[in-house]
Amino acid sequence: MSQNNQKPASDNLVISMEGVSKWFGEFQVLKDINLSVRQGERIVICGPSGSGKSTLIRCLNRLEAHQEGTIRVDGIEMHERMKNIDEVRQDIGMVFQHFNLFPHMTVLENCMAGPNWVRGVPKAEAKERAMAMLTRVKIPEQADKYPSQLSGGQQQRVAIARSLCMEPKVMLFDEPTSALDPEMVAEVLDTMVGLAESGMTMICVTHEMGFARKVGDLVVFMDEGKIVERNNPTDFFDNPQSERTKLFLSQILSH
Amino acid sequence: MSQNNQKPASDNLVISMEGVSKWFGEFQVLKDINLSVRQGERIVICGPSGSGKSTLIRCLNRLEAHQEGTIRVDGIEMHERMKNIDEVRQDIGMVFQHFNLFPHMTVLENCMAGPNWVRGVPKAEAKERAMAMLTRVKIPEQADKYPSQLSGGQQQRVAIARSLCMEPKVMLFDEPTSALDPEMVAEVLDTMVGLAESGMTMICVTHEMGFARKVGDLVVFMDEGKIVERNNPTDFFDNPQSERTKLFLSQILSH
Amino acid sequence: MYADTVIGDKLIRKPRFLLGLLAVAFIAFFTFNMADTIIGEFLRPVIGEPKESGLFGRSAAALVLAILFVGNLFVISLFPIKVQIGIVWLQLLLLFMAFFYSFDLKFSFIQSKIGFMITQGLFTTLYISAVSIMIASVIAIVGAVAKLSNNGVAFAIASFYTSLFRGLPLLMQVFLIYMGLPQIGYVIDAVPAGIIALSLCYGAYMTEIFRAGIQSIPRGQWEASRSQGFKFGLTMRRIILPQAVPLIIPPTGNQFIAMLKDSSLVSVIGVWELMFLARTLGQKEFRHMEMLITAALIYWCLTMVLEVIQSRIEKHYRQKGAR
Amino acid sequence: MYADTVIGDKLIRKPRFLLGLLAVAFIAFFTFNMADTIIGEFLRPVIGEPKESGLFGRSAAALVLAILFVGNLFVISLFPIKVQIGIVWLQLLLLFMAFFYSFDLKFSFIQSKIGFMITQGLFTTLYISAVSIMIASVIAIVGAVAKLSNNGVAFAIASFYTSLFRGLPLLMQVFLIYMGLPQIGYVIDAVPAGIIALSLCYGAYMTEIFRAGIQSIPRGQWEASRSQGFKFGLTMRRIILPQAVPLIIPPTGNQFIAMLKDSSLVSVIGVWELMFLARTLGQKEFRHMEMLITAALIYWCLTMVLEVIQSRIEKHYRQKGAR
Amino acid sequence: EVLDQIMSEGMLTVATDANWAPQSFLNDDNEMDGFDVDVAKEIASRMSVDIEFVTPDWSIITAGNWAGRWDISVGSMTPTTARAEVLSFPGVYYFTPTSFAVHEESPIQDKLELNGARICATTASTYELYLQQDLEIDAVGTPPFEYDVVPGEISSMKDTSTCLNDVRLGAGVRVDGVIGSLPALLAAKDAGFPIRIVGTPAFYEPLSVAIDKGDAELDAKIAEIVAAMHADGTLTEMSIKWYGIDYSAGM
Ligand SMILES: Nc1ncnc2c1ncn2[C@@H]1O[C@H](COP(=O)(O)OP(=O)(O)OP(=O)(O)O)[C@@H](O)[C@H]1O
Ligand SMILES: Nc1ncnc2c1ncn2[C@@H]1O[C@H](COP(=O)(O)OP(=O)(O)OP(=O)(O)O)[C@@H](O)[C@H]1O
Ligand SMILES: [Mg+2]
Ligand SMILES: [Mg+2]
Repeated sequence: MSQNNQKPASDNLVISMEGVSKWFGEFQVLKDINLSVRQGERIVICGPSGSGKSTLIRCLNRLEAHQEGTIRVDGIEMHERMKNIDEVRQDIGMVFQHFNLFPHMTVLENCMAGPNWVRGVPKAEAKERAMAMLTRVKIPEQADKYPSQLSGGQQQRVAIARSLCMEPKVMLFDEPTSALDPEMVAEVLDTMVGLAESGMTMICVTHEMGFARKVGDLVVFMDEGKIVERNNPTDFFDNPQSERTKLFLSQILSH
Repeated sequence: MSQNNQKPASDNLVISMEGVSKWFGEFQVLKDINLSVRQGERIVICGPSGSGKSTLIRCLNRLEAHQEGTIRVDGIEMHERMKNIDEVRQDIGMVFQHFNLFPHMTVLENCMAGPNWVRGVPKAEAKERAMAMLTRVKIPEQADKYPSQLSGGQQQRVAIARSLCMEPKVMLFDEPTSALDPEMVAEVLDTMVGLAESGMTMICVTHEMGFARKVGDLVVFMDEGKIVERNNPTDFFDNPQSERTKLFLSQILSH
Repeated sequence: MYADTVIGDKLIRKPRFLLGLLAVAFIAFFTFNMADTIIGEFLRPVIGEPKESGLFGRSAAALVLAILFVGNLFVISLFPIKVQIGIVWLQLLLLFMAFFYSFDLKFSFIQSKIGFMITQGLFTTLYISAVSIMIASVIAIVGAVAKLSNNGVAFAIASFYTSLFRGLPLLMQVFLIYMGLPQIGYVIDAVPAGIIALSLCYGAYMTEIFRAGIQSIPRGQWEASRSQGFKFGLTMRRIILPQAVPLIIPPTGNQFIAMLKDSSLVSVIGVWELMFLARTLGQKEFRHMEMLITAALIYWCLTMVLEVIQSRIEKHYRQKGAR
Repeated sequence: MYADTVIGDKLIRKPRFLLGLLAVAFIAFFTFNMADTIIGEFLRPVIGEPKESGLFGRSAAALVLAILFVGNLFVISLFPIKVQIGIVWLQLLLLFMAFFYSFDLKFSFIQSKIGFMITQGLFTTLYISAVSIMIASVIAIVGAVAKLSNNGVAFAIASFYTSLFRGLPLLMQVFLIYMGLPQIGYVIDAVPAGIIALSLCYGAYMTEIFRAGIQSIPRGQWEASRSQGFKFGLTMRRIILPQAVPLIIPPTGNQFIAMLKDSSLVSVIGVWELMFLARTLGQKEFRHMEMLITAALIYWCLTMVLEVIQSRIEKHYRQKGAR
Repeated sequence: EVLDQIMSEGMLTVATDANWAPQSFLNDDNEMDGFDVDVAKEIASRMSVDIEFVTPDWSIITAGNWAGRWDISVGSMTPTTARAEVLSFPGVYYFTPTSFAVHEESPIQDKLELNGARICATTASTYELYLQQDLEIDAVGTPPFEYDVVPGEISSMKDTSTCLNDVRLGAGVRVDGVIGSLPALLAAKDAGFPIRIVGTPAFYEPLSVAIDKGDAELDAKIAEIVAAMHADGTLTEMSIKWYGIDYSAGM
């Protein structure tokens, strides 16, 4: 992959958001978000439903346009007139909340497409890599099925494998374990821990607090479009600052 | 609503499955399933991804046809040539894993349709009931949006509200909290506990062990299409019998 | 469509439905006085001279027909579904042929002409249609993308194009191209003029079809594709269009089938295609009907071949794209 | 279509693209020797007598035109998008009108006939088309459901129907109904015969369109509806069809626009609709072109009105059904 | 029986073309007018009934089996034996000459120079049959003719006006000449088409009233009326009114 872009001023920042705001029509989804992520850092985003978590990470690869503030990925500013959006996106893997698999392609083809079509990896190698990733998420035997023939959890795992096949520099996960059973959750989280240890930069929207504690460098708590609190996991869970966070945590821990 | 159908032989059984098997082509998804649910009972189904949980509950309202064995709901056998499938289905609420909201109708209309169209509830009353249910799942303010404008968790809550509006006798939940944040999970589970206390019969596919412990009368563990273990929650969690269950539980409890 | 897991009782097995059907059939046959037809002849022993049998003969004939009709349906319903389809098709075909036969056609005349109609007429028709539909498809993809783009000039040109070429009668377009191009110095032959006119006209119709197909693919597919860094063209070609195919094929099939027949408009500029020959060959002896029916049957056969091809393609893509 | 959040640089602002465009335009205008046209007249001071200016005149004219063309595009691109669309439409319209004008038409003749064409011709055309498309839609829904059902007889009848009525040329159907029905004892008037033929023919085409639309709705929608106890008809009417509308509307719009013009086929049985009058009124004074162009413009205006209506309906349903 | 019906209803329904000036066309008041129309009106008035016109397509009229929708066709139809299998032709009411025309500036001066040239004709018309040397007209009183022009190539068009438009483009651009009925060619010339008639008429074709087959009474009645119209000069008068020449007698 291309060398990390080491802008002098950015101190190895892979992602930086400064004063980012976004509206859907009248409704402000994101309010003055500031966030920097250094290479290899693992950020966990949590917060109540509708607080703008998905929107935030979708802004990072510009699936959504923000209206105010600046977002930089790898030192490149994401804005309306940028030229190299496709290259930037190749380096940002994304696992969607709704999976968005390609229904007309088999599981294997879903995983091979990216490397083969845009990275120029030869078919045979792309296939090998895809099978390796599918094995990693424990569904190599489903390789020749179409997405519609899979259970919810299986689909989610394909979505993860598809992203990993692109060997991105940053991974964005939008609730990557929502459709999984606890066993599978554990396994997927293990996969993610493995990625984390290999130095991959990750931003993960999740409510798996175990994961946050284990691999998170920073936990960010959002509510109503604002970042309410950010802290390292230990402090976040054991010593939350804001009332809102305390309330949220009390809910999690109580059941 | 119509009186509970009290067949002498069924001992107030609302649902009974006897020797149910089902195949997708060559692949056997359900293997000789036996399960009886009495009125007011709460069953929790768990098990790894792809083990046939969704398929099982989809057989209960005959969204899927089974090939062997008998399924009875309210004493009525579910088979290919039954006459009153629509009446039976009206009494079985279902919350889908993928929500399946009607995209061309607002949230409110989604909730009003069932009572108004098939139960003959007048518009005004249906609306009132819908708003009550939406309030119960904490999204009354989204009533006039279309499903595509909602976040994942919001959509899931609409799906729950829509089912409840039909005031069914039995509720089938297919991972009803998968897209929710912990706070919301707590609230939705509270809603379900409330339903359980009001005597509603429920079958719930979920991995929320807290919920299983709190309200479940019976926990059923499935693997590879078979029911591997069934027990009351306390014994299930504290004293599992089969090796498979132990393995599964160890995964859950470890993170 | 969604095949339900519960099969209702077959209507045809319900005595009440059968009786109702019988009544409806009886009334229908009664209003169309069937005593004058061949049925009347068969019933001669019972009703006497058909022409003079009056109300009695009329109702007897209607009753016999109605019973035959319902009995037939009942018998058919006993067979497996594929056989059912086959039998019904065959019966309808025979009925239809009998209808043609009633026109009192001169078959020797048809026989003497059919060879030329196929070698000259059918060939020209197929050739013109196939070339035109291919050009039209290319125009349609470009047009659909332009109509969906946010480039003002492209949108304006594309929408002007669809509006104009859907708006003008095809005949007019053929004229304008055949007679208008010479005005600006280009004398063009009949066949190319016809192909240009057909391509432009159907391209406009198909632009709308492609647009609808492309628009129907959910946003999530675009996002998944673009977020992996697939460029616009790649996304369109490999992700969007293949999923749109099952939606695009049926109306496109419609257009191709319609074009087979619309290509007959180019006969006004003297291209000897199928319809032209049909209208021409019968002229001398006033045997228009013979020729028209022959042409119609040839068109019909062609259509059936196309329908089979269409359903194959559709099935292929639909299996893949099942959701 | 998916509107990306990144806007590429406008091509028209890139000097290289501009130069390329200029070259292409120059070559195009050069091949169509423009020196003989009015442009040549304007350039007379530079190139002398246009007819004799040879290669020099030809390239001068082409160059001037190419520069005008590219400059025009560049200027247009400076405006906001809505204005761009307006300007381009207007320019194309003028160009097209100029093309018509070049036919040297006698406008007084058009003026004297247009009233009758509209009151008699347009009215008949609209009336026949509107009635027919409504009947066709009803047939199409029934046909689509039958084609998707697992009832063998219904499927066979529906598929025979679509195959036959898409297969036979519309002209043939008009003949068969007009001349065939009398054979079995029913003498039918021209207008009803035309309406029946159009309805049956377009019903067959639209059956395919509706089928594709219904089939495209994901299984989950059926399941959600049926699992609430909604019966088949209710599900179809309230859940499936409304979602299928955005998919069905564009090809249906196509069909209606095509029908406006196909309804001219009923003129063979003596109905005085628009096209019939266009062909007839110009006959005596050899003013065919005048009449055809007038009819074409009337059709075009109608089409534009329909297009606006279509896009309104589509927008309405698409907003609702956004996923 | 058709005759009885006409008389009892007091209405004669006549099928004719509306596309065939000056025989029949829509005039400035958007009503049917022309030579055929006048003939039809005269027939009706001699039967002392009212008249009504319908304008079905040629192919529908010539298919026979009219099912009583209209009673007679006054549409300049050329009777031949083959056609008589389908319709009856009770009375020839005039003959039209068929001629050749070329572009004004064409070097061709006589029809014989058209031998081997590219000539435009209406598809499947008697003109085209003539060019194909396959014309047989066997009605009584038809003047004999010879095939003295053999074209090199026939350009077959839907109607004469399409041919005329091709001729207008210039001599030899698409075609060298056109064959058509003399009255139609003259009318076109009057309307400003740059054409010139060359040579004497190629042949004369008899044109008849037609009725559905199998009605001897009506046949006799029409034949009687047409004969009377010939005899008392009505047809001559009408022909002069519309064509300026008497075509009613032939030659
Ligand atoms: N296209 C849209 N138009 C209008 N409002 C929208 C749109 N998309 C999202 N929203 C609103 O923006 C808010 C944030 O949505 P988002 O999907 O980012 O929430 P989230 O934090 O990811 O929630 P969840 O945990 O439920 O997925 C929600 O209130 C939602 O209703
Ligand atoms: N239409 C189908 N055709 C073939 N196989 C199918 C089909 N639907 C489901 N399956 C297979 O059946 C098995 C059970 O699926 P099911 O959806 O019931 O699993 P599940 O227990 O609900 O899993 P999850 O927790 O991931 O939702 C899976 O292995 C799946 O691949
Ligand atoms: Mg989200
Ligand atoms: Mg499931």
